[in-house]
Order: sequence, then C-alpha cells, then structure tokens
Amino acid sequence: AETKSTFRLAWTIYVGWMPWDYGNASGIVKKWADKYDIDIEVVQVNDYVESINQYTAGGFDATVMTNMDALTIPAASGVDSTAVIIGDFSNGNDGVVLKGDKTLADIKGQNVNLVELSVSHYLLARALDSVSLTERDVRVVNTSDADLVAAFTTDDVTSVTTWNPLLSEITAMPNTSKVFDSSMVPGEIIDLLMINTKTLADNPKLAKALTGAWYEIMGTMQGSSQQAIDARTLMAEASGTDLAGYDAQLASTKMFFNAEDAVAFNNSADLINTMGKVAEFSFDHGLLGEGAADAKFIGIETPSGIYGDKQNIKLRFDPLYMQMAIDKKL
Amino acid sequence: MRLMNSKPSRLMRLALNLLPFVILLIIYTLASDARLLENPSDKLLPSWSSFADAIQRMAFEPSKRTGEYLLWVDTISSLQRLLLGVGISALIGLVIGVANGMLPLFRATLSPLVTAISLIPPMAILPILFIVFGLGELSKVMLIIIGICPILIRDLQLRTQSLPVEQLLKAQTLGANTWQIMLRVVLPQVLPPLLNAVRLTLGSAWLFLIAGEAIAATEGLGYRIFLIRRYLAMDVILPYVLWIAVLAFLMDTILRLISKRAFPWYHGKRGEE
Amino acid sequence: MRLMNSKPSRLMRLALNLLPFVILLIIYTLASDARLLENPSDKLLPSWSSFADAIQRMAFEPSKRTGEYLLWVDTISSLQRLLLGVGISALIGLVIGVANGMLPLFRATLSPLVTAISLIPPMAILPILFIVFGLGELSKVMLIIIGICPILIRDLQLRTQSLPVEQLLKAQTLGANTWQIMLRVVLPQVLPPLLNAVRLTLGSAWLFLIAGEAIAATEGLGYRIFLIRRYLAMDVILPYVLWIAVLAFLMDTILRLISKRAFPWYHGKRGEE
Amino acid sequence: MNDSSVKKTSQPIIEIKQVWKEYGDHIVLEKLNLSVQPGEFVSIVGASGCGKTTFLDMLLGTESPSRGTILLDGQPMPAEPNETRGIVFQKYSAFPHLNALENVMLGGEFSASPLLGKVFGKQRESLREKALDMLTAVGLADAAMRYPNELSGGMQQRLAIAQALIKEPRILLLDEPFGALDPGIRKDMHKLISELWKKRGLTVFMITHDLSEGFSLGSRILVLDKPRIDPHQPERFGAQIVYDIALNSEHVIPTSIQSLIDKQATAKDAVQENTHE
Amino acid sequence: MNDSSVKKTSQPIIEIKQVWKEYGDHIVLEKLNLSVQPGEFVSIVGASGCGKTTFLDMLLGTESPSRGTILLDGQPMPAEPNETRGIVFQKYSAFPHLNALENVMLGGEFSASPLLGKVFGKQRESLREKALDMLTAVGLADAAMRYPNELSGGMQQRLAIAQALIKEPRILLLDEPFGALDPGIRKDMHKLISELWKKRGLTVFMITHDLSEGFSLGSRILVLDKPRIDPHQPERFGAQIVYDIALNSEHVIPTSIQSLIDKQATAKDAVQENTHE
Ligand SMILES: Nc1ncnc2c1ncn2[C@@H]1O[C@H](COP(=O)(O)OP(=O)(O)OP(=O)(O)O)[C@@H](O)[C@H]1O
Ligand SMILES: Nc1ncnc2c1ncn2[C@@H]1O[C@H](COP(=O)(O)OP(=O)(O)OP(=O)(O)O)[C@@H](O)[C@H]1O
Ligand SMILES: [Mg+2]
Ligand SMILES: [Mg+2]
Repeated sequence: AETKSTFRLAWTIYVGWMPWDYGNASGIVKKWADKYDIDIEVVQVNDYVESINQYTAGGFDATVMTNMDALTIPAASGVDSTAVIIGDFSNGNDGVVLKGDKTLADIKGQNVNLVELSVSHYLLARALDSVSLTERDVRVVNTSDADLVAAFTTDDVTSVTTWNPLLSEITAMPNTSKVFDSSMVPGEIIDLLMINTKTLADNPKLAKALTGAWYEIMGTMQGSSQQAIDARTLMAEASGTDLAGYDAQLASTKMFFNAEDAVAFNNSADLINTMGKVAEFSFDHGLLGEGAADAKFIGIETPSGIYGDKQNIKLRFDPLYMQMAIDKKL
Repeated sequence: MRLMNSKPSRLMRLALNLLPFVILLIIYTLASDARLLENPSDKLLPSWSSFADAIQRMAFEPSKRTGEYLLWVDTISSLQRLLLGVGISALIGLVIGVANGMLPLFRATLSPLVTAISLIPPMAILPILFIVFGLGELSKVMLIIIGICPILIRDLQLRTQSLPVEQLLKAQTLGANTWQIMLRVVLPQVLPPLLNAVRLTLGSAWLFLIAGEAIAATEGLGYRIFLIRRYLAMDVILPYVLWIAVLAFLMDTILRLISKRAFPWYHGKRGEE
Repeated sequence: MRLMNSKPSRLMRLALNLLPFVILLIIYTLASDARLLENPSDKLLPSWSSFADAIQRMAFEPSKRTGEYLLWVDTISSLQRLLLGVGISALIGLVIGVANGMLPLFRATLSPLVTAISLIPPMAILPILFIVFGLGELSKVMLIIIGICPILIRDLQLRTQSLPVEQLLKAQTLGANTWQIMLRVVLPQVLPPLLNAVRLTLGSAWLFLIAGEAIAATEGLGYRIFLIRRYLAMDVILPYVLWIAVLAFLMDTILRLISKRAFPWYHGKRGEE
Repeated sequence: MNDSSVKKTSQPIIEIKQVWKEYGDHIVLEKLNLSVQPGEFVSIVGASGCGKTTFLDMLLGTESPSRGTILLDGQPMPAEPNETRGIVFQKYSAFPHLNALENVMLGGEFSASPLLGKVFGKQRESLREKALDMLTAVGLADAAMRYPNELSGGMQQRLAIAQALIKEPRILLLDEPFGALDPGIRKDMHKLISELWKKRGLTVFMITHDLSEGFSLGSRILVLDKPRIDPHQPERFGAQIVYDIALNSEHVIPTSIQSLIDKQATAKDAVQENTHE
Repeated sequence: MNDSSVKKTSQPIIEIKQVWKEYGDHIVLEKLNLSVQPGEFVSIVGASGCGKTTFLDMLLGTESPSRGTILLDGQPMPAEPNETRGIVFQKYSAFPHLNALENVMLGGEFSASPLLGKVFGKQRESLREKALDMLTAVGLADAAMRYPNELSGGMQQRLAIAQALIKEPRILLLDEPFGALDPGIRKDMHKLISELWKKRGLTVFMITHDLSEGFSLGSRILVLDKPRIDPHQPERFGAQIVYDIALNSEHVIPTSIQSLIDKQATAKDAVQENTHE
C-alpha cells in the first residue's frame, strides 16, 4: 500500500472532457483537492492515445478515456483500472458520413477514412452490422484525427467515420450525408474517468476529490445562467471553437449532469452487454493482446455482473463515488 | 552571348526575385475567389480579409479565456523550447564532437553509438520518448535534442578531424597537452562551423518542435496549428505558418551575422560560406 | 603519452565500439525484468522472448486478417514511397540546382523562392498538401519531396557555383555553349556531391515518410508503428524501429558504394568524404 | 614610356588602344597601348597584384576595358571567351571527371555535336586519333587513360596545353603556367612550350613571376608597373607598361626589372593576393 | 656509402643507428646511420616521395623507426612531439583564429597556464613583450595585430618561424619551408633563417627541393635516394643516405645530385605525391 498526496490527471480536448479544463481554470478542482488535503495536477495532453499510453505506463494516476480504449490499452496491458465517473455517452457525437446524397448501404466497396482501432472503428462495425455488411465490404484507411477534416476535402476521400468536433465540421460541408451516428447505438460509446485500481485502493481521497469536483462543475455549466454561459464559453475557446459550436457538440452528447443518471446507467444490465460487444470487436481486431484466446480473456466487472474471466479482472465499473455524490457524502 | 554569361541588371534581378511570389499570390487569389464563390463559408482558401481578421484576433486581441495575446504567448513558448533544445544540442555537439574528433579512445567508444542513434527516426520512437521523459517541457526539448544532436556531433567530429594535422603537431611542439590543445586550438576553430551546422539543423529543429507540441502542450505555435487544424481554420493556420517561416529566417540571419562579427578570421578566409 | 596520441589497438577498438551497446542492452534487460516482475503483462519494456515472438509473427506468419506477411508488406510499400520521393527529389534537385548555379537569370528567379519554401515546415502545411495532391500515394511522396527538395537544390546550386570558374572559362575557349557545358562539364561533376547530399537527407526523408504514413495509409512501416501505438505493443514497435535503422544504414552504405564505384575520380581526390 | 622595339610588319593580331581598367574607384591599369604581331611570344612580368591577370582577362574576353578598345584581327574583341583564344591556368587546368584522352577530345566533341557534346562511332574514332597524336606531342601518350588526379603537376599542365592546342587557337594565353611546378619539371615544360610555339606559329601571352623564364621563353617582354604611387591612396594610379623589350636569344636580366618583380604593388594588394590563394 | 666528413667533436645531439622505416611491405627508408652535432644546419634533398618527410617525422616523434634507434642527447627519442623540437611546415603554419601576436604568445601561455592555456595581467604583459621582440626579430612588428589570412605567404612563414623559436627549441625542423614562396621573398627568408641559426646556436634540419637553397643555407647536406631499384617491385628497396657532404661557403652543385632531385622516386610515388597536394 502506498498513500500519496500528489496526483496527476490527464485530459484531452473533447466535448465531454472540457469540464476538466474549466474545473482546473476556475479552481474547483483545487478547492476539492484542498478539502481532502491532496494536490491534483490537471494536465492537458493533445494526443489522446498518448495520454492513455502514459497512464498505462504509470505516468498518470487518472485519465479520461472511452470504454473501448479502457479495455484495449490499460486493461489489455495488465493495468487494473476502475471507472470512477461515467461522464457521458455519445449520442450522435460520432458518425459515419458519405459524400453525396447517399444512404449507409452505399458505403459498400468504398474506402472509409477513420482512426483505426478507435471507437470510430467500432462505430463503423456497428453501422455495417445494421445493414448486414461486414468490414470486408469496405476498405478501412487509417487517418489521423487531426487531419481528417482536411482529408475530407480531397477527392480521394468519399466516406469517413469520426467524432466531434470533426464530425460537425465535415457535415457542415456541402453535399454530405450523415448516414449513421452513435444515437442509433446509444450508450455504447461511453466517456469515463479511469483511476488505477491500486492507486484508488490506497488513496480513495483522490476519487472523492475528483468526483466532488466533477459534479460541482456539472452543476455550474448546466443551463443558461450567466455563470453557465461563461463556463461553456471558456470550454468552447479551449477546444478551439465558440459557444454556439460547443453547445452544438453538447447537444449530441448525453451528458450525465446528475450523478443519479450516471449511477443508473452504470448499474443497468445494458452496460455489461455493451462491454461484451466491445470486447468481441476488440478481440476480432487483435486488440486484447497476443495472449488472448477469446473475447472473454479480460474480466470486466460491473454492478450487474462480470463479463469474461473472473481471475483476470482488469476493468471495473464502480459506482461507489458517484453514489457518494448523490448521498452528499463527499 | 551565352546564357550562362548573361547577368541581370540590379533592377532586373529584383524584378525576377519577386516574380514567383507575385505569381503565387495571383494564383492563390484566383483559386480562393473561385472556391468562395461556390461556397461562401469555405474555410480552405480564405480571402485576404479573413486573414486580416484572424491576425487581428490572434495577435492584437486578448483571448477571452485567459486574457493573453495568443500569437505572442505561442511564439514565446515555442521559441523558448526551440532555443533550449538547439542550445543544449549545440553544447553537447561541441563537447562530444570535439572529444570524438580529437581523442581516438573516445571516438572508438562513442562514434558507432552516435551513428546508430542518428539512424533512428525520432518520430518512430515518440511514444518511448514521452514515456521516458514525461509529457512536460523536458520531452519537447529532448525531442529536438535527440533529433539534431547526432547530426551536430558528427559534423563537429568531422570538422575537428579535418583540422590540419600540422596545427596539432605544432601545438605539441609548443608544449601543449591534450586539454590545452582542445581549449585553445581546436575549440575556437570549430565554433564557426558549429554555428553553421546549427543554422543547417534549425529546419529540423522546427519540425521536431512542431511534432512535439502536437502531442503534448497547452501553448506554442505547433500546438495552435494542431488544435485549429481540426476545424480547418486556414485563416489562422496560414498566417501561423508564415510567421514560423519569418522566425526561421530571422534566426538564420542572426546566426549568420553573429558568426560574421565574432569570427572575422573565419569569414575573411572563405567569403562564400 | 598525450591522450590525443594514444590510439587503441584493433582489438581494443572493437571492444570499445561494442561497449555502449552492451551497456544499453544490460540496462534494458534489467529495467524490463523489473517491470515484468511487477506486472507480467506490462507492454512497455517487453522481454526478449516477446520480441522474438513479435518478429516471428510479423515477419514469418501470414496475418490472420489479410493473409499477408505484414513486415514485408510494410517494408515494400514504405521503401517504394521513400525511393520514389528521394529519386524525384534528386532529379529536381539536380536540374534546378545546376540551372540555378550556372545561369544567373534562373538563379535570380528561383533562388529566393527555394529559400522561402525551405523555411516552411512541411508538417505545418499538411492540409494544403492534401488538397493539392490528394490523400493517396502521391501526397506521401510529395511530402518527402517538399521536405528534402529545397535542401538538395540549395546544395547542388552551391556545388555548381563552387566549381572552379577556370573550368567554365576553359570550356568556353573549347567552343562549348551553355547547354554543352552544363551537360558535359557541370552535370557529371555534381553527381557525386548529389549522391552525398542524398545520403545526408535520407534521415529527413524517413521522417517525412513516417509522418506521412501516420496521417493516412493502409500499410507501411510508419503506419504500423502508429497503429500499434494504440495498444502500446512495444514488442512490435521496437523491432520495427530497429528495422528502419537497419534499412537506413543499408541505403546509406549502398549509396556510398555506388558513389565510390561510379566516380573513382572523385574519391581518389578526397578520400575522407 | 612605351618604347616598343617591335617592327610593325603586317596586320597586328592584337591591338590595344588607350585602354584603362577600373574597378569602381580603383584604377588597376591605365593608358595601355600595344600592338602584337601574329607569332610573337609576349612574356608579361610585374609585381604581384599589379594587374597582369586583369590584362589577360581582357584578352580572354571575361573582362572588358573601362575605356579604350582592344582589337582582334582589326575587329573589336568578342565579349566572351571563344575558340580563337586558348588558355592555360596555373591550376584547375583539366576536367577531373574525364581521363586525359577524354579531356583532349572534349573540344572536338563540342564542335561535332551541338546537342549532346558527345560523339560516337567513326567520328569518335577520328577524334580519338587526333587527340592521341596531341597527347603524344606533349609526351602524355602513356597516360591517356589516367584521370587528372592520377597525374603529377607537370603532367597536368601538359594535359592542359594539349587540351588548349587541339582547338588550334590563334592565340594562347598562359597565366603563370609553371608556377606550381618543381624546378626540374619546369625546365622540360619550357622546352615543350618553346617547340610548340615555333612549330604551330602561335601567338602567345604568358604571365610569369620568374623573370628568367620570361626572358628565356619570350620573343618580347612587357613589364607592368605603377610609375607613380600616392602612398595614401595607392588605388588612384594604375599600372602601365613601363618596359616593352624585344628579345633575342642572348640577354642579361636588368637588375632594375628584377626589383620591380620582387616588390608587391601595395601593402593592401599583398593581403588580397594572399586571400586569392 | 656514408662518407660523412663531419668531425665528431662532442656528444652528438642526434644519433641515428641502423634505422629502417617500413609501412607494411613498403620499405621507405633503410640502413640510415647519422650523427649530428649541436649547431649543425643539415639540408636534406632527394627525389619526390623518397622519404624525406618520413625522416623528419621520425625526428619530430610522430613516426617511430621500424628497426634501429634514434637518440636525442644520447637518450631514446621521445615518442611524441615536444618543446625540444620546433617545426615549420610548408603550409598551415599558423593558427588562423589568433592574430600574429597571439600566435607567438601561445607557446608561453601553454607553459604558464596548464589549466586554461591562457594568461592574464602582468604575466600576459611580459609574454606580450617577449613575443613582440620575437616578431620584431623576424620583421613582423608592424603586422602583430593581423590574422594569418591577412598576411602574405612570406609573412606567414616568418610568423611560423617566430612561433617555433619562442619556445627556444634545441632543434628546428623545416619541411620545404619556402617551397610556396615567390623567388624574391624566398631570398629574404634565406637571410632571416641564416641569421637566426647563427645567432641562436640552433640545430636545423631542412628539407628542400631547391638544391641551391640546400647548398647555400646548410652546413651539411644529406642526399636521400634508392641505390637499387627493382622496376617491378619498387617498394622492395628503401632510400638511403647516398651523399653526406660538409659544406663551406664556396661550392658547386654536382650535376649528378641535381639529376637525383629532378627524378621522382617511382612512377607510383609520383601519383601519390600528387594526391597528397
Ligand atoms: N573583380 C575585381 N574587383 C575588384 N578588384 C579587382 C578585381 N579583380 C582584380 N582586382 C584588383 O585588381 C588588382 C590587380 O589584380 P590582378 O589579379 O590582375 O593582379 P596580378 O598582377 O595578376 O597579381 P598576381 O601576380 O598576384 O597574380 C588587384 O589589386 C586586385 O585586387
Ligand atoms: N603513413 C604512411 N603509410 C604508408 N605509406 C606512407 C605513409 N607515409 C608515407 N608513405 C610513403 O612513404 C614514401 C615517402 O613519403 P614521404 O612523404 O616521406 O616522401 P618525401 O620525400 O617527403 O616526398 P615529397 O618530396 O613529395 O614531400 C612515399 O612513397 C609514401 O607513399
Ligand atoms: Mg595573377
Ligand atoms: Mg615531403
């Protein structure tokens, strides 16, 4: 057991994670850290994958990531992690776009530009499923997210799968059709705050401080009071857009502004089903590591049960701290 | 008269100098107009007025979020990283290059290692770098150092080795020991080539800086371009790119002038460099 | 005896050559063992046997998804892009460099443009590159070209200009016109420096290749490294990085040998280069 | 002070009339007047930096006079080097990427093939033969296949001479052609150039620092010097032809001339001369 | 064939006993025997590539003999250059980044300041004065503040000599010190070196290609040559000392010796000599 007093949280620019920037800039995180007599350094990392890699390598104690990346990077690397806060799920924030006036079935035979092995890839697989196609019917071209918008303007690119804000930039271009988005598979792309399970066990203060801060931020940014608008304006600018742009992104995100909703989501049986799909997709793409014999190689613990190997639980959904927020015990 | 012998007059030369830039500007304006006519909210080739707006916004209006003038904040933090990275590389290059060049025992030990390192593209080991050096300022500076140091070391080693052996012999007949020869004969003579080599590697240093800032930073020229790239805000990106070019040009010019002033004996000899 | 005068024996030198590599290997092994002891599925510093497995898997077993031998597929497509980019750059560098160096009118027109282009970091203008050259193979090759061509042009221009003016005068007294002088006097003499310059820019070419492949590709060494980074499979990344270093070394060696064989008159003169 | 003692027999090949050469404010040469008959061997001597090379450059066509005219065969001198005037420099004489034979053939190839500057087949054979003859004439037959960097200094100068002569120029310009050679080799070269001059009826201009060389080879010797010097503004007066002497085989070198060569034109020039090296 | 005519008066400063020098299979020098008294001026002549520089390198300590011994004051020769032996090369004589004065002061600074190689204050003043005296002695007082690249060739060699002499070496080694100079300047340098030699009681070894220089300066002349040559394997026999002549002021140069200098050791060496340039 190792108790510490300074911790590092990494976040990357994404609509559902901008609150951390606001919490840091407005002093809310510091306030909560002080309350638990710890220090929390909030670090912005531009490269999303790099932030998770650093977390996996031990460089951060807590990091934001999606449910799929939590499974394929830290968990698959043997780093036992716990989802302490479920911040939101994508409800239209990720989508498949084709050039021209098309429907999803037209995607057959096309090149699809996306960030390979990411949630976009997963979403595409789900989209193809819905029209009885498989990945073999398209050709996936790995394209870095930073360059996707520019790439879409070239004639070589006819279809992409991506997330916001790239998605809204792309759909704003003339002559495009969004043929599928995450609102058609709600609750499958989930944004989490992960904390290393061992660190968490030794230092529950960290989770308490972060959860407390998070729900204070949630309360502040919601609605149309001047304070909320100021908060969202700040988040908008930090993510490189303006208030209108940011609000549009928020609209396609199912934010859990209240801990109650998050806990309900966490405890529902849908979560374990979703994680099962994700695990199967990840296994099919070799993301669970060479040692994985099947999709159930890594155990995933949720309040409604365990998916996969009970001896090898590396990913946990634990509503304890969100529940404490509801109970005002923080 | 043969084409190779016909030299433009001063005025003519100036006109020729400017010609390709004028052509580029015209092409840009035409292409931009055509795209904007088709889609007025096209962001790819912004009009000149959007550039002016963007520059005004980035350079002369405080950011709403932090109250800072973004262009200057970005410039200062990028320049800091760049100068630190290049400065440290120059120092390492000088010390190891001279030692490698002068001392056979050092050379035997370090030369193959330096060669091996120089063969590895730093971009390919970015993840490793970030894990070893963290995501702070250090890793960005280290990326520059790892990228350009092997080049500087090898160049300085070569320069040291190509000093006329007569000079080293003569210094020995004057009673100097290795350390004295290094300090008083070799070091001052490789400083001008060092400045030269630094000028040549500045381009790579900018590349590594931008790559590093794209992965982890909260300000910097490369960071801003990276951040804004996802919105395809070319009205900001292009001025930033030009600004980087201007900075690169200024740094090159300053280094050249420093070298000219500080080492007259070097430049008197070979005016062409 | 002065340190500068003490030379290692042949055997001693070999030992010194290897020393730093042996130290590095030992450090790696210790660090890897320590991490694996703590977390047996740690991927950051894999054990030697995981490397062997990964190499076996990537190089000698068909991929489950595509049935291809990934390492070779990646190598071939990367090499194709690299050779194409470097080859075209060399050609452009030769033609424009020689024309710029020989013809004052050309030089006045193109030289400032080349300088300006060389100051712009190619990574910063990627979106423009895509739009102009598309997202296919062309853009990756173009990234290499834009990255190294200005360097080659400037180097070749310098080499052309530093040919002894006596040679050009003499050729004129032999009745040659500009074209003939270019073809028979200048061109053959700048080929060896061209090969040399290509060798020096290969490192940058690899950088741009990897950067280009990281942005959009379906195979290639850089593509694989960036893709695999998503699940931190250092057991694949490290061998790939070493493989790139080996390829870079081979290409450098081959170019050096070609130059030595094809231009004996050049190397006889200055053995050191 | 132009006490030429050469008889004006026929149309002069070179005529120089009131030529001045200035670089900005710096007057290098002034009031040059000279008339040279075909077949003369003109040695040019003078202190370092006094303008000898500049004078030769004007004959070559790479520099033009600031004032006055230079006539070649009664016509204005072409403003570029061409085949009428061959040249041999002290250094960098041969093209390093061609072997001796190819170096000598090059001139022929230029005129035979305007587009490629390279000939093949029969044409090449005949050029080759001609070039081999020329190499034999300068004593390089055995080294035909060697690259210049495999030749000694003397051999390189032989090659340069062969290269210049194969175009059969009417005028041969030599700028300190033997300055870098060892004494023994130098003597051989003197013999060679004397023979070639006589055999081919060339008009030769040769710059030399070695007075005895100038006297023994030339049929006429020009001495360049500044008759007046303003110590504070040495560049305000240019060098002139202070002696112009016809030579026969028997002669003594006047000590006054020797002293002219030994001095350097001005302190400033001495520095520049060194920088040129 | 070691017909030395120097009387053995005192302990010789240099003694060479049965020295051979080989590079791999290539025998450069063989069977050298020599004894030199303090204060002698030994001129060394010989064909290009015959091993003169190699011989000097052994005296300097940068090369060691393959066989045999070289004694300095009766002790084995140190294997490195040091202050006992000064040297002047044909080129690259001065440190380009220091002006003339600093070049001459450098030797003093090395011994005065082991750590920095640089002295300050009073110590510097005294070194400066000593150096200025030396510069005056070689006639460079006016150029003390100039960098080597601002000096003419002759002035650079004066500087190199001043630099060597300020350490008061017992032996001065000169490798074709005047080979690159113009004839006039060369004569001045001969005077200078003769004076310095006599005034300071130096022992001098000087390589030269110019026989008359060797004869007029030296008190003793060594001629190196290969007495035997196998035309197919020229490297199987090394050069020896074929003449060792004591000189007085009146002398004639034997033509046999002149011809030895003019030839080059072997055709192969001629190429190498050129490559060295
Ligand atoms: N292009 C030029 N611009 C300005 N000054 C020049 C130029 N070329 C030559 N000079 C000056 O003209 C003078 C004569 O130079 P030149 O090379 O003709 O002398 P030289 O007699 O050939 O000397 P040397 O014997 O050293 O070869 C020198 O003072 C030189 O500095
Ligand atoms: N380090 C070396 N390795 C092999 N051979 C060498 C080496 N140094 C000199 N030689 C050979 O030794 C011979 C003598 O060389 P050296 O330079 O002493 O001649 P030299 O008499 O000084 O000639 P020059 O008059 O041209 O200066 C040459 O054939 C040369 O090739
Ligand atoms: Mg001249
Ligand atoms: Mg020698």
